Amino acid sequence: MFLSFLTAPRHGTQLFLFVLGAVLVFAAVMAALHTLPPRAKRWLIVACTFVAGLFYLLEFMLPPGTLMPPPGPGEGPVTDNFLSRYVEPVGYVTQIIAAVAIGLGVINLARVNSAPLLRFRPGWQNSLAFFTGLIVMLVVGLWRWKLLLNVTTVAQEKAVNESTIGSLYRFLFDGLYSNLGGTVFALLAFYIVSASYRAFRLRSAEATLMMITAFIVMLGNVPVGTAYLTGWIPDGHWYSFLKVEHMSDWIMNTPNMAAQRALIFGIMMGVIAVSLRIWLSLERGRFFEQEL
Amino acid sequence: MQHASLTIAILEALAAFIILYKILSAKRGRELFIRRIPGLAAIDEAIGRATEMGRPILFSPGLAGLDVTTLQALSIAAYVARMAARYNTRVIVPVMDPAVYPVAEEVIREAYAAEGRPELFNPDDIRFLSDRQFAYASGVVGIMNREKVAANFFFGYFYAESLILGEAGTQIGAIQVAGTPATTQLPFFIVSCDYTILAEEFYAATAYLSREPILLGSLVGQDWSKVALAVFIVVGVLLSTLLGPQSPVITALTAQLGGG
Amino acid sequence: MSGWTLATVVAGAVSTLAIFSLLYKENPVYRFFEYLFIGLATGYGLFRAWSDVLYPRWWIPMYQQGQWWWMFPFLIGLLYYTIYIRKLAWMSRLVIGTLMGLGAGASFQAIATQYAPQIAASFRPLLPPNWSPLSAVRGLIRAAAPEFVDRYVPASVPNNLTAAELVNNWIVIIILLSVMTYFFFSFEHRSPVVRGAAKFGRWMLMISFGAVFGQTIMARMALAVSRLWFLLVDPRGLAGPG
Amino acid sequence: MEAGLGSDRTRRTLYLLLAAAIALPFFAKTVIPPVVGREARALYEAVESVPPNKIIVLSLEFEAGTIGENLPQTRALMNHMMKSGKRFAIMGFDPMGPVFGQREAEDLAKRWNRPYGKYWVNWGYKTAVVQTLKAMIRDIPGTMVTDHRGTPLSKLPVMDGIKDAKDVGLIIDVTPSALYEAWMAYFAGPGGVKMGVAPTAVMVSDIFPYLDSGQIVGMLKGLAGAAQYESLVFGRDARERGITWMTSVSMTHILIIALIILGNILEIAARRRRTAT
Repeated sequence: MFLSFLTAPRHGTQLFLFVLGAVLVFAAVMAALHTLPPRAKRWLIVACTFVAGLFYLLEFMLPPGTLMPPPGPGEGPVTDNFLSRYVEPVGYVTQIIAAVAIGLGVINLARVNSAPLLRFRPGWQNSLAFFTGLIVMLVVGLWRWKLLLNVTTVAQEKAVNESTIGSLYRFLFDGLYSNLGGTVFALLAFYIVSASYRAFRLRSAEATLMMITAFIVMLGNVPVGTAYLTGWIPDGHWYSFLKVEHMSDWIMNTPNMAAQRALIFGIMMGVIAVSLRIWLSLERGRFFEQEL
Repeated sequence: MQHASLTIAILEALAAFIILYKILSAKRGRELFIRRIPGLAAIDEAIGRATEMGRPILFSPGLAGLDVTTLQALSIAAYVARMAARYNTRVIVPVMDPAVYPVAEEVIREAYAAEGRPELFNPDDIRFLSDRQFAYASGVVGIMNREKVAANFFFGYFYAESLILGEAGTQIGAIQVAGTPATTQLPFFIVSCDYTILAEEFYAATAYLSREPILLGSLVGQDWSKVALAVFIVVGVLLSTLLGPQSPVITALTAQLGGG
Repeated sequence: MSGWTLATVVAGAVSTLAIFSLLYKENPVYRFFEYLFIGLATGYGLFRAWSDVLYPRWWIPMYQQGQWWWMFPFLIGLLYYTIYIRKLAWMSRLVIGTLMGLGAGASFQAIATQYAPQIAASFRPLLPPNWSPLSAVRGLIRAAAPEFVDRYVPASVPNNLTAAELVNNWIVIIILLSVMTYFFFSFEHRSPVVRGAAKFGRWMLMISFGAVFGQTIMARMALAVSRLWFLLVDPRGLAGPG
Repeated sequence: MEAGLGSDRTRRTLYLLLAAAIALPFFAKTVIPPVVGREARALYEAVESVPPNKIIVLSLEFEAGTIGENLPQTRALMNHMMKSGKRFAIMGFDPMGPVFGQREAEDLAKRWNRPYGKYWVNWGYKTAVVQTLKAMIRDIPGTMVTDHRGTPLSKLPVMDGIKDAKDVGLIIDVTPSALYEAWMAYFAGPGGVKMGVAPTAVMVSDIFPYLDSGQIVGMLKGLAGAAQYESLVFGRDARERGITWMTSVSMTHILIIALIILGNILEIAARRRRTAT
């Protein structure tokens, strides 16, 4: 009975009261926990981490049907265990917590950029650019989102995109943001060209082996390599292996594949080890150890 | 598979048991041996170089969120910060993920405190630049040039921007050491850094550096689990050779392991 | 082309050239656009967090469907901000610890589904199955325990493996075990076999990194090609498709 | 402080050389048709074999930085799906991926006459990767709730009969990062769904073990993969964007190989001169 009272949806002032109640209850619980001695707080963190880890671990390890009613007549075999139906809600809750945490980084960026602006130190115009970019994109983005909220037909959407807000948003998003992001990446190609001439030295036999393999793979990827360099070698003979794309194909599918697989097995054991340490709060050192 | 098959449960339980056993014996004080990977000498040399030139060190803990790799990168950052604190050299830590920011700040603050130099720690040296990959990379390049850093450390998980970081560091003549499990970025770190710690050696570096019983134990445990896995694969190969790849034993094992 | 589209194209060209100006040298124009980019990126991340997560997942269920209990995840998220209050900072570690516990627990399934099939894919035959000595061995086993044998040791085994596949199987197994040996840390590589295997493993890693290097070059070039294409051939594209 | 690469003159000439190697082929008439690799053909067949009662999920995880590679891949895949009338859904774990995908799809929808909501849908940007993927196995409409505009999915005919992982014929992840691993570990693996991947070329080498074990059925290797897929969809003499750009990419590769060899020759010569004096 009490449970159904709690889970009944609330609207209007009732909703406001219940939300307020939730905040008060949450604050009370956190205040109570705050009075705990440091050892108990540390134990609470360890316990929460353990239970959180145990949830997904058990949900995966327990065979289907554990603690579940047997399948009724005509129903297929049960594929879940008693924890499986909580996987989705846990997913939604984590999404909300992660979204709320995004503000954390913004506060830090604002802190770092406000100093030059307030004290008018050199480079203040850069911090001004930062804040203008942030606020304008946020306001215009949310305003356009609000306009698009109850739009369903394509015509309505077209109207919003053509409106001043829609055009301003495209100016910020397509004009500035996408081009800035895309070009930062394109710089890499230019860095590689100068590095090719100045940094990629065949210092050792290993570097030479790496570079020869790189040349084969590069030529195998591009039409100029496949068409002109070894295009004249006919297919279908044992020596057609010398065609650049076949050599590159073999390098990728055999030696590269085997070496990458060995790396995978290493990473596999590494992930087991570190997951155990986090889950059982064995992870001593730096972050986890100081007093509370 | 939605739920673990018997073979998977046994394999993971066996690996977990070996690793936990080694961790607990390390905690009880048993001496565990790890060979010194060459990359570590490079880290010490780089810090020494920065202190001689009296210019700051930059340590990027990578672009992954608050996960396994970033935590290990931060324990290397702690080692670097403790060495830097001894010679009062600044360590700048640009961060890309809001969740990593508080952890990084704690780690560096605690490292300076552990060396008895809490006053040296400057919270503004821990900087969240942006949660967008290339805004972060260009921000780090900006810091390198403006602060004229002497040594760069790139530890953690990196993506395409690894060359931007390595290249910009080479330009300003900084000594650079990198270590990442991101195999796709290793060729570029190998090319533009003075030394690169390869894939798993990244985890061996943290275990060796910190001599932490937990890390040592888990690394030795991982080694033995990998030996067990290698033996299991050799047995599988022999069975596949003797009985043929389509034999019931092999097809059953493959199905149990979730194979295609 | 409407006034706004022209303005967007000009903004696109100016931004592209401003970032490319770093190639000439670090300059105030580049730095201005760098900070503008970080600001836009942060603003964009914030508004998407609201429009794509908090609104559909939190605001609608709570304010429109009246499920008031969705306030709790929001409050738990707020605990992150206790990092700024020294005395309450332990609460932020409570949330971080719980989220990391979830991540650690989930990784056991990730390992099973992502990495375990790699073990099965390594069981490759090194000899043609119907090779006479192998058939002889199988015959011996069949003679020794017939009832056990029927299920596991087939009488005849088709040889559908070409010579090339067998050679490749040998190469894959040898490289796999050598590279694994390179990454053994808990004992010194003293015996010549182990040292040789580790050395060979490191060489094979270099081939694999060469492959990675070659692929990466193409990736980078493609990005520069698209930038110059929009600047030189199709400036209209600077304002985004459609 | 000079942010360039050492001595200016050499650096700027190298940059101009690259710009020329890229720009000149833009105006070349002839285009060299690509050789189609085995991974691109496998992905083409995987898309072809998806039955009409199942949907293809096209997850776009890229941002502005890698549109040079990921956009031609997305465009080539969408051309194929719309040409053969396959049902597909766009989504992404990066806010910008689905936005780029939406614009490309609207552009192509006119070309192939495939209206939104009937043949394709956009589920929009999602956060918390692991939890979303695990939840999608059981209940896709419940996890997605609405499309990117807020229209309830129940109103869109393309979603008819789409309940959980069994109704997904193929998942293709277009990504510049290792997010495909999460798709493999928390959705394709447990849900038993066939998976293809279109990574930036940087990620290609990592993926071969998963092709070998069958966990991934096909792959587009960066821009080269997009060009190869275009020649499969439009035939050998297609002039789509991927193929035209690959001519420039070819020229840059020749330039880089030449520079590496030249750089090393000059280095050896300089070293010999130094030891000689």
